Amino acid sequence: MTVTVGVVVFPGTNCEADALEAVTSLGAQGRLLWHGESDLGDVDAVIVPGGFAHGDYLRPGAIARFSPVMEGVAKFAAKGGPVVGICNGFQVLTEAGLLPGALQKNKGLKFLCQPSVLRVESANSVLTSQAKVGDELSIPINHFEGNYTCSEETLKQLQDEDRIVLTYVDNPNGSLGNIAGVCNETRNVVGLMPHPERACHELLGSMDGAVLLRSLLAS
Amino acid sequence: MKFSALVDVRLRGGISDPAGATIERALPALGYQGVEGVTVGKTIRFTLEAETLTEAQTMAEELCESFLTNPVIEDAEVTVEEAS
Amino acid sequence: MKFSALVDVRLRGGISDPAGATIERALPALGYQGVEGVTVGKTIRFTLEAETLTEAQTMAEELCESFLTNPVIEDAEVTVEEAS
Amino acid sequence: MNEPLHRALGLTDDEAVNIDEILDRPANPLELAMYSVMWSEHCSYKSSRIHLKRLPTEAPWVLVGPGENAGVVDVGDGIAAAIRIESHNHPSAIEPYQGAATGAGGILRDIFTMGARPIALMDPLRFGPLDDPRSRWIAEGVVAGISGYGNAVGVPTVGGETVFDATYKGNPLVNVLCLGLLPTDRLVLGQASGVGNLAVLLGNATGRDGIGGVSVLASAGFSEEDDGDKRPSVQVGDPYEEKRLIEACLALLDEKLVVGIQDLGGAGLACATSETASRGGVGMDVDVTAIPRREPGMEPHEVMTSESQERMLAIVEPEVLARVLEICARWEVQATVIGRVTDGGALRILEGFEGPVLADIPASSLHDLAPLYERPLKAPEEPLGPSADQLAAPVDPGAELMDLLQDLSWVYSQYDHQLFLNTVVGPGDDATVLRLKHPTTGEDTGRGLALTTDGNHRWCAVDPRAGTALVVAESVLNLACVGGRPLAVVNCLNFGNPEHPEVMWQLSEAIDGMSEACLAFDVPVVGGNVSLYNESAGNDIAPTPVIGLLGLVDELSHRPPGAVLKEGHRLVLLGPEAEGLGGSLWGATHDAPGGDLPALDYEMHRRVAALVRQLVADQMLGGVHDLSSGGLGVALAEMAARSGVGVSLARTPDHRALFNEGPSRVVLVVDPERLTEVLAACDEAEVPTARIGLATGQRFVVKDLLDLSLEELTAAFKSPLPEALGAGTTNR
Ligand SMILES: Nc1ncnc2c1ncn2[C@@H]1O[C@H](COP(=O)(O)OP(=O)(O)O)[C@@H](O)[C@H]1O
Ligand SMILES: [Mg+2]
Repeated sequence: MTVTVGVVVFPGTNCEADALEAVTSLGAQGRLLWHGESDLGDVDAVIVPGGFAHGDYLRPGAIARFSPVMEGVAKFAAKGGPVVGICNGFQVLTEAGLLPGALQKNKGLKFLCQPSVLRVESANSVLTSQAKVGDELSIPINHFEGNYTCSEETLKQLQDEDRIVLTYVDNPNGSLGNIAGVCNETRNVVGLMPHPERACHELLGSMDGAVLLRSLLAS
Repeated sequence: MKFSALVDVRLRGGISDPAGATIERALPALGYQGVEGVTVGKTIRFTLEAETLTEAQTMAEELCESFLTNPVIEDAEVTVEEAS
Repeated sequence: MKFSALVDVRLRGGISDPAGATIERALPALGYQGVEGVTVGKTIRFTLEAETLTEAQTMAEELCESFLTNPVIEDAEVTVEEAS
Repeated sequence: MNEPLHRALGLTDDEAVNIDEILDRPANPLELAMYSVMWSEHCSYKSSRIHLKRLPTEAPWVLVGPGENAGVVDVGDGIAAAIRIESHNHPSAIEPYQGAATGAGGILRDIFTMGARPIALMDPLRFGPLDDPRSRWIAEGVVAGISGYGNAVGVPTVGGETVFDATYKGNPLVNVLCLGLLPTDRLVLGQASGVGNLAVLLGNATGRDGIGGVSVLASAGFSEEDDGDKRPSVQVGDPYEEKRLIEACLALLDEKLVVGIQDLGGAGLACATSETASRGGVGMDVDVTAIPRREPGMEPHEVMTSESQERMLAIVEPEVLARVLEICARWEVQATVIGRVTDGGALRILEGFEGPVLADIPASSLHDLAPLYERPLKAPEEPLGPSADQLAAPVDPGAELMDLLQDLSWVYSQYDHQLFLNTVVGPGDDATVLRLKHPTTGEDTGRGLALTTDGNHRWCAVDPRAGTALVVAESVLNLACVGGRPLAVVNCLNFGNPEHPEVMWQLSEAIDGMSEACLAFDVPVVGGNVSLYNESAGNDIAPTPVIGLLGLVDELSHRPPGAVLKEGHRLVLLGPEAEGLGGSLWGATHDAPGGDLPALDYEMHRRVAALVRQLVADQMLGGVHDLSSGGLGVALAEMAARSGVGVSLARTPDHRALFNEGPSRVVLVVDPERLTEVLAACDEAEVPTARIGLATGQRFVVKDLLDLSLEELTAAFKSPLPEALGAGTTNR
């Protein structure tokens, strides 16, 4: 049976077509979920993709988290449905309280679009189940606000509970603990700043993103 | 009645401030010595309708907490006064 | 002596403020009625070394005009006081 | 006595007389304001139009040539590409961030106006020297502005140029190119037709943005409140509004709901309403009170000439208005009926549709009757300066080579250059390569688009005609290095004050050089932009025509090799011998900007380009890079620094061989096992080759000339921008 992935679209989202292309190339079916509708319909997994929801005005994700679709996403997640927030999607999920922490401006105060190497820290999440701990994946980043920040207690909790799923090998943005991606307690909601959908095609220089998205489709 | 509100948002103590650090780094080359502890925050100003000052204050504070700031990284001070 | 400075930067009147306008448009959906004229500005705080308050004020103002803001689109208010 | 109003508005006495004759009565202030913005140099091209006519613009694949919002070419598989380049030089000099941001916004609207989805931006940038704090302020602001707007609007910036030179101090050049794709059968033109159809204004409310020129008409009080006479001229971009506008407009076009659509750019509503009407051979009634405003108290002339950003004018049939409004509401785009198409050709500005007539002018007169100037031309008498050929050989050629290096990744890493999953070769290489996918179905054609922008003010200062031809040739070779064949040129002509005969001569010569080269390479010019009055402190900038070249990669089954070295590979230099240093980068850094430019042999250049294209397509190369600014030395050093592999070069006669910029030359990096085959292909193509050395190790060595460690070379390449641009800036 083909897996159906719902891809959330807020006004200002711009990576929705890329997410669809990537999951389709991996054999799944994609469907766009308009931000104004809280009913997700029949989807097996949800991606909150990258972009600039509501222009990122005020703070990335600050307005988007109030969209009706986020009620649907929260319910879906509460029932154990796999949800992945990529880049702006990660920011939305932290603002919505589905993931801990916040994404601050990059340390160098510049937008960064460049290759990055990620280390898999935990294979126990919907996004990393098909990877091995210690694997290094080449997946590009593309953000201004990707500097992961949280309180010391939260960091400790994330560490103790093995919820840091991906770290940067060469921390490009100042993230606490080199964190590139984290998951929630039940491990079915994952947020990451790098863009796996940009690394799923030979012509684009890396296929490493497919490892992550395949995990999502298999979960 | 109309009130005007000012929300003064700053990064919480202990949270690194890349914008402030960048300014601070650049200053010596321009001939400004002795400038330190640069921090960058934001302000949000608006007017709102309410019956009383207390009501306006409560509303502005709630808006601030639920929406205008992210408590993980930001603190804010809310000032409300009758609009002129 | 040490002084602390606060630079309160706002877009000049008439200059469009997309961030403010977007926040304002979003508010009714969050259940906040009657909020208007939302504008977003920024603040820069720092300490500086100077001999006198006047010197500190002059220095902060110059810094503000030549570096921290672009007077073509931004207005700023500079407040300097002795650091505690 | 006060200055007459028309002069205050920037119209000459002759132009004012002309206007009164067109109207057959004295123009009122609102009408004068509209003529003044429409007949400005910026909108009317009054100094350049007679020269631009000499450009070759036709080819079987050209669907729309110059004159429309964008040029459009057929790229096969039912797909058309829309392309256009614009300058935003002057706004960027005053407010770099917003100047650049609104430049990007404006060029995007030109593209989706044609029914195309914008898929790529390019940003050829030129700034004053890095040791000037204000130039750094401008550079940082401009890059942040392109980044802030382009990334947020969701269109990748996939390439460009970055040049620092004293000629741009005080007058930066911020050019922006946009490429879009549309299904060939969806082409729409910016015209109104059908009497009774409605003109619907989409997007932002109108404020007093960019009305600098006509602010003399503003009533007192406005300028009292603050003395900011510059204030109204600064426009602020809102990429979020633009993103929604793009989606809404493309949705309207998908459902075939518009008869015509036009962006609002320079001269705002005055331009958009008159242009759509005159293109359609109709008239239009505009209710000025219907236009949504951002500020209270705006007067009709302000509303009609405002350059507020992120607005579009759609012409729709009344029956579909409801659906149009529905789609706009979904995307949270404000949509307001502001006008009606009429017959007779008059553009009337009304206070309420049934209210008093505030202006009544023949719509077409704002365009077709705009003045045309044949300004005097004169070749400069003084030579440009000494030639680098007369300079003594450098004592330390290694140090001089390192001085010429500049890694531009500080700039382009701030741009999303990967969105849409098309970018096979991104910024940093000779040209960009994008996968060509159908704009509505997403189907991959298996082919690619190649894109490059190039300019060289040093060459054009020495000889604007030959210099411009050399720039076109460089573009052609840049495309060849990624396997692309040229399809269409757009150009942005950045020049000084056209009232100076030397500047007009430069402009005219550059146009002739471009024509000559485009004919030689069989590539049509499908659009462009002219930016004049680029001067500061009384000095004109060096002539800077910028060429944007779009091409096709016929089979995109693998990534082109790129400008890299591979350990153990042989280095082969293709093309004619050259040694003159006239107009070279090395000469310029030694205050010797003059001399003679290297000669361009079109026949040879075509052979070299075709050969390289074929070698890339056949996957015969380990790396490839054409020689441009800084010559062989810089080309090899860039390749070494980027790939971490050193170079061992055979003996070269002297520094000339290293720094000369002769055209039609390319470095090939060849696997020794393939060498015979590659050399045979070169022989067959009748292209001269020289085996110059080996890619190997961790040193950069030119026998008897220089010997550098790869480490220091790499540092010299990587550090200049991050160091200079982190060093502090000032707007003074
Ligand atoms: N402002 C910019 N924006 C994006 N890419 C840029 C910019 N400036 C330079 N680049 C990229 O850097 C690379 C080197 O530029 P350049 O030296 O002009 O190349 P070439 O000499 O081959 O024409 C190109 O790939 C170009 O696209
Ligand atoms: Mg090149």
